[in-house]
Amino acid sequence: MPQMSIVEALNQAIAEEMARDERVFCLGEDVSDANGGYGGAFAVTRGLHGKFGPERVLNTPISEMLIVGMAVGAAMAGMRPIADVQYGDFLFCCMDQLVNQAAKMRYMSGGRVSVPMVMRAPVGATGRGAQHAQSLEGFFTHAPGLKVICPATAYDAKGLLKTAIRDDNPVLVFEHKLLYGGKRTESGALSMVGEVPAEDYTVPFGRGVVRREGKDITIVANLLMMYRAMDAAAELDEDDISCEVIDPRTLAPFDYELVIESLRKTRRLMIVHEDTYSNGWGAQLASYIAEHEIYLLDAPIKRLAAYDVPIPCAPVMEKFVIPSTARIIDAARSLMKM
Amino acid sequence: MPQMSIVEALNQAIAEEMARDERVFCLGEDVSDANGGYGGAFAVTRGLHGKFGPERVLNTPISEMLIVGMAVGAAMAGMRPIADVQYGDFLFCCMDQLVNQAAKMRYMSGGRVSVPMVMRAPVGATGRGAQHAQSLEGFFTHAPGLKVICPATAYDAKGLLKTAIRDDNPVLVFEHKLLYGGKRTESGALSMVGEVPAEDYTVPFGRGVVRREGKDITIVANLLMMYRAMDAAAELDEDDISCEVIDPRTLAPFDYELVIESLRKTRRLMIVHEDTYSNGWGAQLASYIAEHEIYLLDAPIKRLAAYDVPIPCAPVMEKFVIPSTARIIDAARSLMKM
Amino acid sequence: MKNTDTIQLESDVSAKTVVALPERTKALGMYESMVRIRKYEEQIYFLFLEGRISGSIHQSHGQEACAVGVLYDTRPTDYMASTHRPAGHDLAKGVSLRAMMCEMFGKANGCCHGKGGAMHMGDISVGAVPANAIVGSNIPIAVGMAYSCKLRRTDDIVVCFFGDGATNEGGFHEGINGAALWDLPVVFVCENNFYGASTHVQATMKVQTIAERAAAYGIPGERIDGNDLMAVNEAATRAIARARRGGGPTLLELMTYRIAGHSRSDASAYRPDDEESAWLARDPIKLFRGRLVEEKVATDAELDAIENSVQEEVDGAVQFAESSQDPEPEDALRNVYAGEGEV
Amino acid sequence: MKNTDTIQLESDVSAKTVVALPERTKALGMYESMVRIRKYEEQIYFLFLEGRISGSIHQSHGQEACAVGVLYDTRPTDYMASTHRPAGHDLAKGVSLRAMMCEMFGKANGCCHGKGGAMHMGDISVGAVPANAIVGSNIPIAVGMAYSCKLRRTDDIVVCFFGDGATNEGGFHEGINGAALWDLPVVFVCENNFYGASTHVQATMKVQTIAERAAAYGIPGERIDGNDLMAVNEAATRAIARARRGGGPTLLELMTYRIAGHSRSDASAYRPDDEESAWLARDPIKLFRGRLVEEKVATDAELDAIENSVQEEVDGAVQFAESSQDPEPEDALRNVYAGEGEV
Ligand SMILES: Cc1ncc(C[n+]2csc(CCOP(=O)(O)OP(=O)(O)O)c2C)c(N)n1
Ligand SMILES: Cc1ncc(C[n+]2csc(CCOP(=O)(O)OP(=O)(O)O)c2C)c(N)n1
Ligand SMILES: [Mg+2]
Ligand SMILES: [Mg+2]
Repeated sequence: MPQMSIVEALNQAIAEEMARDERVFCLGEDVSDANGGYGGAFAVTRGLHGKFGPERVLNTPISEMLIVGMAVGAAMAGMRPIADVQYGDFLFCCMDQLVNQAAKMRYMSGGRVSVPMVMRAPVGATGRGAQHAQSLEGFFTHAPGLKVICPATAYDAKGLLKTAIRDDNPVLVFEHKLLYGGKRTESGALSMVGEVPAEDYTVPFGRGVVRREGKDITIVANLLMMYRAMDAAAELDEDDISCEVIDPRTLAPFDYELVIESLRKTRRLMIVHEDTYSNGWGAQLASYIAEHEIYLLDAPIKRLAAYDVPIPCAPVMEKFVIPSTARIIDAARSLMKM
Repeated sequence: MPQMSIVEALNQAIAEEMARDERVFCLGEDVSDANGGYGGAFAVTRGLHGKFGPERVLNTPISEMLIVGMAVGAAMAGMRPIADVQYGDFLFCCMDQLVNQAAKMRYMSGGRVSVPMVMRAPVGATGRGAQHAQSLEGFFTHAPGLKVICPATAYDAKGLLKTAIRDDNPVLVFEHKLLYGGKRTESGALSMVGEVPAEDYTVPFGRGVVRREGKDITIVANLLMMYRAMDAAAELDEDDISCEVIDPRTLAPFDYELVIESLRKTRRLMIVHEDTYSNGWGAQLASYIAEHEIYLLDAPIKRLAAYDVPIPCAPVMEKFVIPSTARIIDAARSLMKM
Repeated sequence: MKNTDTIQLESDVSAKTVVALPERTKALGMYESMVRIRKYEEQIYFLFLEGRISGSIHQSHGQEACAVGVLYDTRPTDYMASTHRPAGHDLAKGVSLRAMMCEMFGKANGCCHGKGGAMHMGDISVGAVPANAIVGSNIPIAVGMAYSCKLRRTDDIVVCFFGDGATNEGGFHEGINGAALWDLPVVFVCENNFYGASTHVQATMKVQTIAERAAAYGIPGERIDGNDLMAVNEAATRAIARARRGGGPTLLELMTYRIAGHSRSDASAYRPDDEESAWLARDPIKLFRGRLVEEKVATDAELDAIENSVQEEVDGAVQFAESSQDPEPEDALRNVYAGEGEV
Repeated sequence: MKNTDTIQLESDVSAKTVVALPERTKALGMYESMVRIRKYEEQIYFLFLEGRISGSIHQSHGQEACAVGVLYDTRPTDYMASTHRPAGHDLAKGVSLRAMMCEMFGKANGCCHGKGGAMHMGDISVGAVPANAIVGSNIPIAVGMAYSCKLRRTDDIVVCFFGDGATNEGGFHEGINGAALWDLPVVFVCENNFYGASTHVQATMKVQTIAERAAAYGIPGERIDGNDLMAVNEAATRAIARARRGGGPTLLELMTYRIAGHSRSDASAYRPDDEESAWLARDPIKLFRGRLVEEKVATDAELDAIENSVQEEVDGAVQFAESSQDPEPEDALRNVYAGEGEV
C-alpha cells in the first residue's frame, strides 16, 4: 500500500472527490498554487489548481465571513464546497456563518435545505502564540447541526475527509499542525507517514478506533494527544499498567459505545485532549459516562487537557500547558491507585 | 427594601456605576433612548442618556465587531465599557473580538494590559426561531480569560453586574429574556420582582447560592431553569423527595465547592440548563464531580438540557426542547430509584 | 440625524423621468402582488392583536414596491436571500401564502414545517432560501449562491435584500467585495427605510447615500425611489440583465419607509410625525393604483376586485392554517442532520 | 493581477513634489530608527537560521519608512495598534529592543514576559498595545482606544497599521465607519505591499487603490510612496494634526514592498523577479541615506557610525537575551485574569 503523510492524504481525498463529483470545489485564502502561490497555508491544496483550474480552487480575499458564507450559500444551492481559513483560531472571525447559519439552516427550513459543506481548520500549539494555537473542538461539538471530525492518521485523514465531502451536512475537520508531516515541519512535529489504500474508501463517522488494546485503563485521546497516549501506554506497559487507547476520530457524532465497551473491561477512564480543560470536548464524554455508565467505573474519571489559559508563546511554557507523555504516565499511575 | 424587576436592577447597577466612575460607559445598537429611541432592545439602558449624555450612552451602527472591538480597545486604554448586541446569538458575529482578543489580550501582554469590559447578552427561547433563542453559556466557559455570569434574580442582577463592571477582566453577562420582567413581557415570562437594597452592594463572583434546602437531590440550575427547578422541588416535596436547589450565579469562575458541600448531604446530582446537552456548561460540572468527588455519589449524575437541536419556532416544539418542570420532576423521581 | 434628508431624497427622486407602465397583465399582476403582501401582513398584525398567534413579526408595510418591483420578473430558478423582514420578498418570489400563514401559526404544514417562523420564511423550490435574521449575514451567503450559478454555467441570478442598517456590517463589505471581484450574478438591494430599529441611518454613517458605497468595490450603485414601483422595476431589470450576462453585481439603494413599527411591539416613537405622514402619503400601493386608474390601465372596480380576491385568499389561508395540525412535540428532534433517518 | 501596477504607482508617486528633509537631529534620528528595525529583523532572521530561536516571524524588511515616517513624531501617550508584522512599528514607537529580543528568545524578561512572542509584541507604557495576529481585528480595537481619547478629552491619537489584505476584512469596514462617524482621532495606515501572503492585492479587489475606499466612509484617503520617508512623514503629520484637533480619521495608503518573504518559511515564489529587483533598488533606507549625503545633512562616516552603534545595540541585546532567565513552566498559569493573586 502507498505510504503517505496526512497532508498528502488530505490532498488526495480532495483531488479524488473533485474528480468524482464536479460539485466539489475549494475556496480560501492562498488555496491555489498558481504562479507560485501556496496551495494552502499547509500545502494541503497544492497541485489542485493545475488539475481543476482557478474556479474550482478559488483564492479569496482575506475575508473569513465571505469564505464561509459563500460555502454556506453554494452548499445550499447544491454545491459541495471545501472551505479553508488557514488557522483554526480564525474560525472565530466567521463563527456566525458556522454556528448561526451552516448549523441552523437545515433545521430552520424544516429540512428542506441542506448545507453539504466542509470546513477545514488546523489546530494545535506550535510556538506562535495564543492566536495561532487554539484547539477549539469543544466550541463546535456545542453546536447542534455541525459534525466535527479530527483525523490523526493518514488513513483516517483520507477516509474521513471523503466521508465529510460526501456528507449532506456541514462538517468541521480539525487537523493537527504537528501531524501534517508535510514540507513545513515544526519542532515537536511527528513525522506521521501511514499506509493509505490506493482504491477508493471512506471511514464512517461516529466510529472510534482502538489504537492499542489494554485491560487496566481506557485512554480516550485525539490528534496529537493520541500519540502521546500511545507513547505513555508503551512506557506504562513496563510498569505492568495496561492501557487501551481509543482514538474517537469523530467528536460529533461521538462513538460513546466504543468507550463503554472498553470500560466494561478496564473500568477506568482517562480522557486526554489539547482542547482546554473547562468545557473541552472531554467534559461531555466524562459527563456522559457519569450519567449513563457510572456503575462501570472503579475509579474517578481522569481528565488531562491543556490548562485553562490562552496558549503562551515561549516553548518552555507552551510545553507545560499541553499534556505531555509524562503527565499521562503520572496520571495513569495515580489512577491505578484509586 | 425596594422591589424591582431584573431590568430595573440592571439599569440601576449601570446608572450607579456610571455615576460612581466616569470611566464606565455603554455602547451598542439602540442603547440610547434619546428622541424616542429604545434604550436597549430590552430597555435595560433606558433613561441613561438623559443622565449621562450621548457620549457615555453611545448608539452604534449595526456593527458587532465594532461594538465589541471598541469595548476591547477602550478597556485596554483604561475605560470600563459595557457593550450590548441585543441578542446573545449575535455574539457569534463578534466572537473573534471576544475569544481571540478580549480573552487573550491580558495574557499575551504578559499581564501588562487589562481588558475591564462587560458584555451583556440576553439568552433564552421566546418563540422567535433559532437565531434569536440560543443559550450559549458553554461557548464562553470554554474560553480562558473570560468570566461568565448569569444572574437570575433582581438582587443578583444588580450585585453581580456591579462586580462585573468593577472587575478588571472581560465579563460576559447572560440575562434571560423571560426573566427581565420589564415592559416587554412575553408568553412564558416570569414576572420576577425582587428585593434590592437601596445601599451600594456587590455580589462576589464564584459563589453560588442555595435557593432551597433539601436532602435527597442537589439540583444545579441557572436562569429560567432555576425557577423550573424550584417549582419541581415544591411539587416533589409532596412525594417526599427533598431537593436542594443551587443557583451557580457565575459559571466562570464556578463554585464547585458549594455543589460538593451539598452532595455530601444529598449524594445525588442533577444539572439543568437551557444550554444544549452536548458540551453545555453542565458537562463541565458533571465531569468535574466525576473526576474529583465521584465517591460522594450514590447514583448517576442526571443532566437535563435543551435537546441537541437548534431552537424551533413553533411553541409546541420550542416547549418540548427546553427542560420543563415536568421533565425535572420525572428525572428526579427516576433518580431516586437509582 | 437630519431628517431633512427625507425631503431632499424626494426631490432627488422626483427629478427623474417617470417610467412607463407595463402591459396590462404585468401591471395587474404587480398590483396584485403588492396587495397580497399588504393584506397578508395586516392580517398577521391583527392575529397578534387578537392573541391568535405568538412571537413577533417585522412588517414590510410601505415597502411593497421594493419586493415586487425587484422580484416580479425573476425566475423560480433565480435565488432570493431575505432578512428578518422577509414576508414581502417571499410572497413576491412566489412562496405560497398558505404555507407562510401556516408557518406563522406554527403548524406542521408551514413552509418551514413550523421550525423557522416569521424571520426564517422561505421555500427553496421557488428560489426563496430561508430568510436570515442575522443582519447582514445573508450577503456572503447570497454571494455563494451566485458563485454556484457561475460554476454550474447557468444564467440564473441572485437577489439579495438588506436594510440600510445592514450596510454597516462586516458581512456587507466582505460579501460585496467578493461578488464584485468575480463578477458574480447578484443584485444587492438595499431597502433604505431610514432606520435600523430605532436608529436613523444618518446616525450610523458619514456618507449621505448607500449607493455611493458601491464605488469602494468597483461596481455600479444607484439610488432609486423605492415607493415608485416602476422606477424600481426599471432599475432592477437593468441590474438583473447585467448580472445574467456575466456583467457582475449592482447595488441598488431603494428609498422607502416602513409604515409600521420595526417589529410588532414598536410604536416608532423615534420618528417625527410629519415624516411619517409625508411617507404615508406616498404609500406605494396607492401611488401605483393612482397611475393605473389615471392612465386607464384598469378601473377602480377591477382593482377592488383584485383586492377582494386577495382578501379572500388571506382569509382562506387563516382558516386553513387554524385548522391545520400542530407538529408533534417530538418533531423538534428531526431535521437537525440530513441522512441517517433524518435525525 | 496586473503587476504593471507597480510601475504605474511609481510614476504616480514620482509626480509628487519632493518633501524637504527635516532638521539634522530629526533626520539622523529617523535614519537611526530605520536602521534599528532593519538590523533587528536581520538578526532575528539569522537566529532562526542558526536554530537559536524557534517559532516564526514576519519581517518588515523594506517597509521601514512606513513605520518610522508615521510614528517618529508621535507621543508615548499616543497609541499604536499593529499586526502580525509588528517589529518595525514597535521599535519606531519606542519599545525596548532588548525587551523585544528577550521576547523572541521566550525569556521571562521579554516585553510580554515570553507569553506573546513575535506576533504580539508591544509595550503599553510607550503606547504600543500588544500586536494583533488576527488580520483586521486591530482596527475596531484601535477605534475603541481613540474613543477613550475622546471621552477623556485628551488630544492623544491612535495610529492603526494594517496591510492591503486586511482591507477586505469586515473589521476594516465596521471600524473605519465607526471612527469616521464619530470623528475619532485615528490615523489608519495601510501598508500596501502588494501581497497578502501569496495573493496579489489586485486579485482581491476590483478597485485600483485602497485609498479610494475612504470615500465610502466620508473621510480623506491618500496614496503615498511608502518608501519615501519624508513623503510618509509629511502625510502622517497632516493626518495626525487633523486627528489631534478633532477633525477625524484619515486613511493613508503607503505603497511599499516587503523585501523578505511573508514569513520566515516563505520564499516568495509568487513574485516576479523584476518586480522584486525594482523594489530592492528603492530600498527606503538606501533612498534616505542617499538624500542625507547628497543634501549634506550627514557624511557617510556619520551614518556608518550610526549603523555600527545600532549593530552593537542589537548584538548586545542578543547576548543579554541569551543570558536571561527562561520563565518557569508554571508561569504559564499566571496572567490569565487580573486580580485574585494574578491568576
Ligand atoms: C447581527 C444582528 N445585529 C442586530 C440585530 C437586531 N436587529 C434586528 S433588525 C435590526 C435593524 C435592521 O435595520 P435595517 O438593516 O435597516 O433593516 P430594517 O429593519 O430597517 O428593514 C436590528 C438591529 C440582528 N438581528 N442581527
Ligand atoms: C483573520 C486572519 N486571517 C488570515 C490570517 C493568516 N494571515 C496572516 S498574515 C496574512 C496576510 C496579510 O496580508 P496583509 O494584510 O496585506 O499584510 P502583510 O502580511 O502584507 O503585511 C494572512 C492571510 C490571519 N492571521 N488572520
Ligand atoms: Mg432600515
Ligand atoms: Mg500585504
